[in-house]
Amino acid sequence: MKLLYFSWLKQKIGTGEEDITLPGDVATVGALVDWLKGRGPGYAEALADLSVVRFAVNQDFAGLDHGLADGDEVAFFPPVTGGLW
Amino acid sequence: MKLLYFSWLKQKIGTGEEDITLPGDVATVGALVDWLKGRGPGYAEALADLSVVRFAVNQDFAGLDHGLADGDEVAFFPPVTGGLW
Amino acid sequence: MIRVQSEDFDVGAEMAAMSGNNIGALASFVGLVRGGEGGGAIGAMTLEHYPGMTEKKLAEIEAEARSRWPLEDCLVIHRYGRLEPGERIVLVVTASSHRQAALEACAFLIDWLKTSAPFWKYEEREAGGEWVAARAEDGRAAKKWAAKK
Amino acid sequence: MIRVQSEDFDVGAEMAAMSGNNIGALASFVGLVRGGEGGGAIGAMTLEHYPGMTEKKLAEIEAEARSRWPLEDCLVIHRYGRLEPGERIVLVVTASSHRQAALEACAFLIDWLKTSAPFWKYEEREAGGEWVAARAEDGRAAKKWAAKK
Repeated sequence: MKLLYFSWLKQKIGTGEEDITLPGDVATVGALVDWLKGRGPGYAEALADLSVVRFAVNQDFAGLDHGLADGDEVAFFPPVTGGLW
Repeated sequence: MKLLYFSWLKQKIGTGEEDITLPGDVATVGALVDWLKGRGPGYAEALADLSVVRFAVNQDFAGLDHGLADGDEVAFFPPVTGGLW
Repeated sequence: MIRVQSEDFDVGAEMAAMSGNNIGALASFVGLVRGGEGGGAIGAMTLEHYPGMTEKKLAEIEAEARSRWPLEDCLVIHRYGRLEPGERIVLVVTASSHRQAALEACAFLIDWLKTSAPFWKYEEREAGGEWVAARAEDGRAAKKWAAKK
Repeated sequence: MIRVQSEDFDVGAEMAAMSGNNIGALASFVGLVRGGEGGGAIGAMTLEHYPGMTEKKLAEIEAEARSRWPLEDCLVIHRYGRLEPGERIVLVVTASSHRQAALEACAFLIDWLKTSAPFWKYEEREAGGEWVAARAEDGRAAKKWAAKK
């Protein structure tokens, strides 16, 4: 499974992209978030306040209860900035 | 006094511009129209239906009762076409 | 700025030339001579105007737009003379720090130009040319701005 | 058509390349990096995006615009990467036989791009850079189109 991090999530986690093998008991985006938070302080900090984090599964917006399968592309990013010009 | 004719008024009258000396008893646009209609069939035809003729005195829209002075520029034209594109 | 000219204009160059200290939004509109609908051949047209009065009226409407919206810059170019299908007729460019001001001022100017710009259209047809009569229904769009005043 | 690119674009060339059999109206909008207000020095910014998803979202909104208005052609270009004040960020061009369709579709796309385009902005400041948080108030303009649907 490919994981992507953008903006300050990438900065805090220290990488923009990584490949993982989805653990057997991680079936949703929410469960994946919990599992990632246990991987280190950067993840824990980046994912501490989920009100400022958005998720996409296979390039479509997804909620915490969205189901996952190995081979999915899951992305984590802040709300879009808006007002760029 | 300079008189200008545009679009089909120019076509019917046969000229786009002429200089005249304002007759002493012609004090308004309406009186000028009546005087012009007596100058020939082209004028009479062009000015027969005033609902499709607009007037400008010194490049501002004017009504039939607008006053005239020698030296004014008076223009006769149809309503603007609109919907050009 | 307003210009009434027979020559074509360069949209990109005109937009690039807009000046202001804080332009965040540039809106533009180009009106073109339409091609034939349903395959009917449409000939060229010729636009006549009243030199002097046309410039005066365009300058008035530009001033009106600048008074209603906070524009950094504003340009209106209208062509006259003979124009073939596909050719550009009119250009409006508005520059502002805010998109809403640029978009609204552009739409306001376009509505006025479409309905009230002092031009007369002569259409070339197979059976000879013809001066085109005014379109009464075009007044509505311009009137909506009067109501908003 | 949509394009997500780091290179600048040529507004005039893009408008000239719009194709259709009956284009009478071309509306465009360019969003630029604003300069400083009140003389404050503003540094450059960097736009990050999600390659693949950004294109997908832009293509969706373009399809939405084409379904709502009778457009002959439609183009959206959005840049990413480092941009300095005065540089172009985004271009929308809409082509229609009618001015109203072109103007409304352009405003619709611009409102969406301003509020919902998937980009994240990193601002260069004197004390180091900073990721800019989302602006909550920007959602309103995009919502008005949902109500009109």
